[in-house]
Amino acid sequence: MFILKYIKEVYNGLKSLVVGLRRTLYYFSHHKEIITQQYPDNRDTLVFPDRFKGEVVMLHDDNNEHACTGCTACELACPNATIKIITKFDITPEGKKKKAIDKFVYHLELCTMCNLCVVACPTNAIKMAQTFEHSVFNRAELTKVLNKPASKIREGVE
Amino acid sequence: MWSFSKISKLIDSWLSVNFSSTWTMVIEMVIAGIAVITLFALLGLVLVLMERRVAAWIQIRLGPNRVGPGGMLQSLADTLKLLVKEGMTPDGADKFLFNLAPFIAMIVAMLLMAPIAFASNFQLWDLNIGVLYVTAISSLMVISILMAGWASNNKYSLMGAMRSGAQIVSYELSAGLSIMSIVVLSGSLNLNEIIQSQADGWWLFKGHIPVVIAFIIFIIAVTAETNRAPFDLAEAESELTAGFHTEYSGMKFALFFLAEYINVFIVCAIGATLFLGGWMPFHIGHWQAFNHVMDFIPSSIWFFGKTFFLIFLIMWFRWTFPRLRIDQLLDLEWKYLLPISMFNILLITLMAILGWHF
Amino acid sequence: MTIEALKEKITALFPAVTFEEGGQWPTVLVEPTDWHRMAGILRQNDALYFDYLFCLTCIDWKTHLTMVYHLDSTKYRHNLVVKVNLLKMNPAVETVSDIWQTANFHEREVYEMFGVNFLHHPDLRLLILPDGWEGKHPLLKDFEDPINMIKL
Amino acid sequence: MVEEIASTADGNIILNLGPQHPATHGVLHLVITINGETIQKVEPHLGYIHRSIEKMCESLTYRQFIYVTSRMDYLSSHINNHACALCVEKGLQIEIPSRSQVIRVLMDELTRIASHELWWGAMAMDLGAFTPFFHAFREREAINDIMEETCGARLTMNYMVPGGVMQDIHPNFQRRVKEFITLFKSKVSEYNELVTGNIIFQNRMKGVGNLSAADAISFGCTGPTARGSGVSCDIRKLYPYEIYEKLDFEEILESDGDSFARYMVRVREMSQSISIIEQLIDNIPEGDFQAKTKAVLKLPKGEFYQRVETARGDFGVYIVSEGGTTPYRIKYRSPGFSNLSALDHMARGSKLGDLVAMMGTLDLVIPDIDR
Repeated sequence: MFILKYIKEVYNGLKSLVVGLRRTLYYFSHHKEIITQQYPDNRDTLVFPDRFKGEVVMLHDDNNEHACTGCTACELACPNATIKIITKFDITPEGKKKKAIDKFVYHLELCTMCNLCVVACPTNAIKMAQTFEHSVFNRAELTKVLNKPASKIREGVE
Repeated sequence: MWSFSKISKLIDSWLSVNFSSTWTMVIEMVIAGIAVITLFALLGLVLVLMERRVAAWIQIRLGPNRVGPGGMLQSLADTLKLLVKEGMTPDGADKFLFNLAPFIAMIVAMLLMAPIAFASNFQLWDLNIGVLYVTAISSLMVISILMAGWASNNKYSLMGAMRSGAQIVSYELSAGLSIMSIVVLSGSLNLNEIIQSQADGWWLFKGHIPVVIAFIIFIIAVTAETNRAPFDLAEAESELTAGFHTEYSGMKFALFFLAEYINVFIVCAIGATLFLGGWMPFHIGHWQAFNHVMDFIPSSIWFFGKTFFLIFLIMWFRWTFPRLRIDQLLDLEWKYLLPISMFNILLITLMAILGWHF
Repeated sequence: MTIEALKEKITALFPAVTFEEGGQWPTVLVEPTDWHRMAGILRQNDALYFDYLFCLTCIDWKTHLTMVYHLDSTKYRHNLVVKVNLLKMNPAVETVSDIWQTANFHEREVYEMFGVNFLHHPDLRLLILPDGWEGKHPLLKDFEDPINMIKL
Repeated sequence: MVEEIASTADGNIILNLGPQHPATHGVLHLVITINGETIQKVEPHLGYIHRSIEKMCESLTYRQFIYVTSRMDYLSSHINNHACALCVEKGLQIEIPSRSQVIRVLMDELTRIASHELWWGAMAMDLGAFTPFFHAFREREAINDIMEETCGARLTMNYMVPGGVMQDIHPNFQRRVKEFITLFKSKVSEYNELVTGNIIFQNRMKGVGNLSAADAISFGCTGPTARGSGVSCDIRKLYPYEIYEKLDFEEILESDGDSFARYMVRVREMSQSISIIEQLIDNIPEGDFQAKTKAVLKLPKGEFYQRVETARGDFGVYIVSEGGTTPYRIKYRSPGFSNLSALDHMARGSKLGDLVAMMGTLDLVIPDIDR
C-alpha cells in the first residue's frame, strides 16, 4: 500500500542515519581511538624503520676510513645525475699511483630516494640514512660532499 | 543566589535613582547593545572552537591544541588573522552590494537576538508576537546570501546563492509549521508565555509522539535554513568551492562565518525555548519535591545547556552525513517534510482541542 | 580462436595485409588508406569482434611514423596488433574514433605529441599541451627543448 | 557575468571546474557547459602536470626507468613498477624466483587496498562527508607503515626491480600484515555504517552516472569503472601474470552501471584483496628474492607489452626496443585516461553535484591521466 510504503521508506531512511550517528558518537566519546602523532613534540621518541630511505650517506669507521673506491657504479646507476664522483690519484707507499675519490658529491635536491645507487655499490660504501628533515634556507646547502675531510679508503677494499 | 534577573534589576534601580527616566532608558539600551555585541563575539569564538573540537573527536583527531591552554585561544587567533587580512573586492563586483551583504547577515543575526529569553526574567524585548518575529526576521537571512552571490560576479557564488534561495524558501515552511505546533499547544505567540506553559514539563515530553515528530522536523528544517551540512548546498565545498562567499576574504568573510554560527545558536535557542522549555528547569508534572531540586540549578544554565545540546546535535549531523543534491533537497522538503508536518499539525490541533496532552 | 586460425581469418577477409613475425600477439601491417574500412570490419565481424581498443600509440622511426593499435575482444579474448606506417612529412590517417570511442582522446594525444593528423576526427584540438603551443611535437625523436629538457 | 548569461540564447553558461578545485583531487581542468544546475557538456583540459614521462624514459636504462612510473599513478605505484619489471623480464626471458613472485603479489594487493581506502575517503569527501576520509586514513596508515618497513618508503617505493624485488621482506612483515588484516576486518563494518548504508549517500549514488556495458568497452574503461557496468575486465583473471592463476579470488562484477555499482565494486574488492593476502601471507616460499641478472640489461630488438590490473584498471606498458640499454619508445597505457574520456558521456543531463560524485567513482588520479 502506498502509505505503508511511504512510512517504511521514512523509517528505513531515518534508521540508516541513526546508525551513522551512533558510529560517530562512539568516536566522539572514545578518545583512546585517536591515533594522531604530535610530530615536533615526539621527535625524541620517533622511531624510523632501518630501511627508511632518507638520504644517501657514506659510511666511515673510527679511523675516518670509508670503503668507496670511486668506481662510479652509483653514478651510472643514478637516474637523475644526483651523484658526481671526482677522483684523484693517490701515491701508495710503494710509489704506485692509485685511483681514489677526491669528492663524492651528492645532490640531495635531485635525489628521489630510489635506492639504486646503494644496490649498485659493490663495496657497500654508501647507505640510506633515516634522517628526513632536509629543509634548509639555501639550496646550495643541499649539495653535499659525502666523504669526510681527510678520509681515506679502508685497507683491503678493492 | 545571584541570577541574571537580579543583576539587571539592580542596575535598573541604581540607574533610575541616579538619572532621569529618559537617560536611564538610553543607558540601558547602550548596555544592552554592548552586551549583545559581546555575547556575539563570545559565542562566535566558543562555537567555532566547539565545532572544531567536535569535528576532531569524531574524526579521531585531537583538534586545536597549540594556541593557548588546550587550544582554547585558537579561534581568537583565527579572528586576529582574519582581521589583518586584506578584504578584497573583485573588479567586476557590484561594490556596494558586495560590501553590504555581510553586514546584512550580521544585522539579521543581531535582530534575532532580541526576543530570546536567556534566563528567567532576563530578556531584551518581551515581545508578545515573539515567535512570529523570529520566523519573519530569520527569513531575511537569505537576502544577504542572494546579495553576496549576485554581487560577487562569480558563477560559483551565483549558483550557491540561487541554491540557498530555493532552499531557505522551502524549508521555511516546515520550520514554520513545526513552530506552529507549539504555538497551538501553548496558545500563545509570546516566547515567555510559551516557556511558562512548560512549567509542568517540557513540550517534547508532554506532547506525545506528534511533538517529537515536530521536533525532528524542526531540527532538520533549521539545519537547512542555516545552511549547515548536510544541507550546505549554498557553500558545497566540493562542488562550488565555497559557494556564495567564494570571493569574500578577511573580515567580510569572517562576518559571514560569524553570522552562520550565531544563526545556529539562535535557531537552537528557539528550538530549546519551544520544545525543551527554554530556561525552565526540568519539571515533572506537580511532583514538587523533584521540581524544587531542579530549581536550584540557575535558569541560565538550563537555557545554555539545552541550546548547546541542540548545537551539538547540529554539529554532529554535519560531521556524519554526506551532502544532499539540490533536487533531493527540495524533494525532501516537498515530498516528505511538508506533508508530514501538515498532517502532524492537524494531529496536534486535535490533541490541543481535546486536551490530550499532559 | 587460436593464433593461426585468427591469422587465416584475417588473411581471408583482408588479402592485402601483411603479417609481422615475433611479438606476443599477431601483428598486421595495414596501408593507411585501408585502415578505416578494415577497422570497421574488425569491430563488426562476428568471428573477430575486436570491440576493445586498449592501446593506441605512435612510434617515431625517424624515417617514418608507425601507428600502433592494440585490439582485444571482450567476447573471444583474442588480441591483435595493427600497425599503420605513415609518412614523416604531414602524417595523416583516418580516425577510428567513430568505431572505438576511446580513440577520441588517444588520437588527440597522438595528434599533439606526434603531429599525426587524424582525418574526420570530431574534435581534433590540443588536449595536453597548452593552448597556442607552437613548434615541434614533443615525442618526436628530433624534438629539442633547450630550456626544459635536461640531458644527463 | 550577467552579460554573458544574457547573451546566450539558451541560458547555458560555461563553468571552469578546476584546475584548482576541491573536487578534482589535483589539477584536472573541466570546462562545463551548464544550464542552471544541469550539465550539458563536460570537456576535460589536461596537461597541467604533464611531465612527458614517456620521453623521459627513453633516456633511462631498463633498471632506472622503473622508479619514474611510481610518479604516474602514485596510489598504485607498486603495481606500476610491477608492470614495468614484468615487461623487462618478458624481454629478457628470465624466470623469477617464486618467493619474489609471492612478495610482489602481496605488495600489489596491499597497494590496492591502500588505494581503495584513499579513494573511499576522498569520494565521501566529494559528497560532503568529511569524517570517512580520516577513518580511511587510519587503515591506510597501517599499510603505509608496513611499506615503510619493508620498502623504505611510504608512497613511491621503487621496490620492484627486473628479476624480483629490491630487498627481502622485513622480518616483521608477516606479523604486521596479519595485524593489519585483523584491524581491517574489525573496521570494515564501519564503512557500511558511515557511508554505504546511509540513505543520503545511496540516493546520491543510485541511478547516477549511468554507463552501459557497451559504452564502457567502447570508451576503453577498465577496472572497477567497467566492472560496475558488468564488463569482465580483470587482467588478473583474464591474462594472469605472476601467481594470480593459482589464487582463489573472485572478480567483482556489478550490473547496474551507475555510481553506486562502481562504489560497491571497489568496496568489495578490498575484501577480495584481503582474502588474497590471507592465502599468501603464511605461504611465502623460501628462496631468493631476486633472480640473477646482468649488471647492464639489454632487451632484444622487438616489442613487449605487459598488462596488469592496477587499482584503477588495465595498466599497460609497451616497450619498443632497438636492442640497446634504453628503450626506443615506451608507451604507458594509463587506465585513468580512458576512464576520464567516458565522463562527458556519463555526466550529460545530470546535476552539478552528480558530476562530483561521478568523478569520485571514476577514481581519477591526475598524474596517471597526464603522465
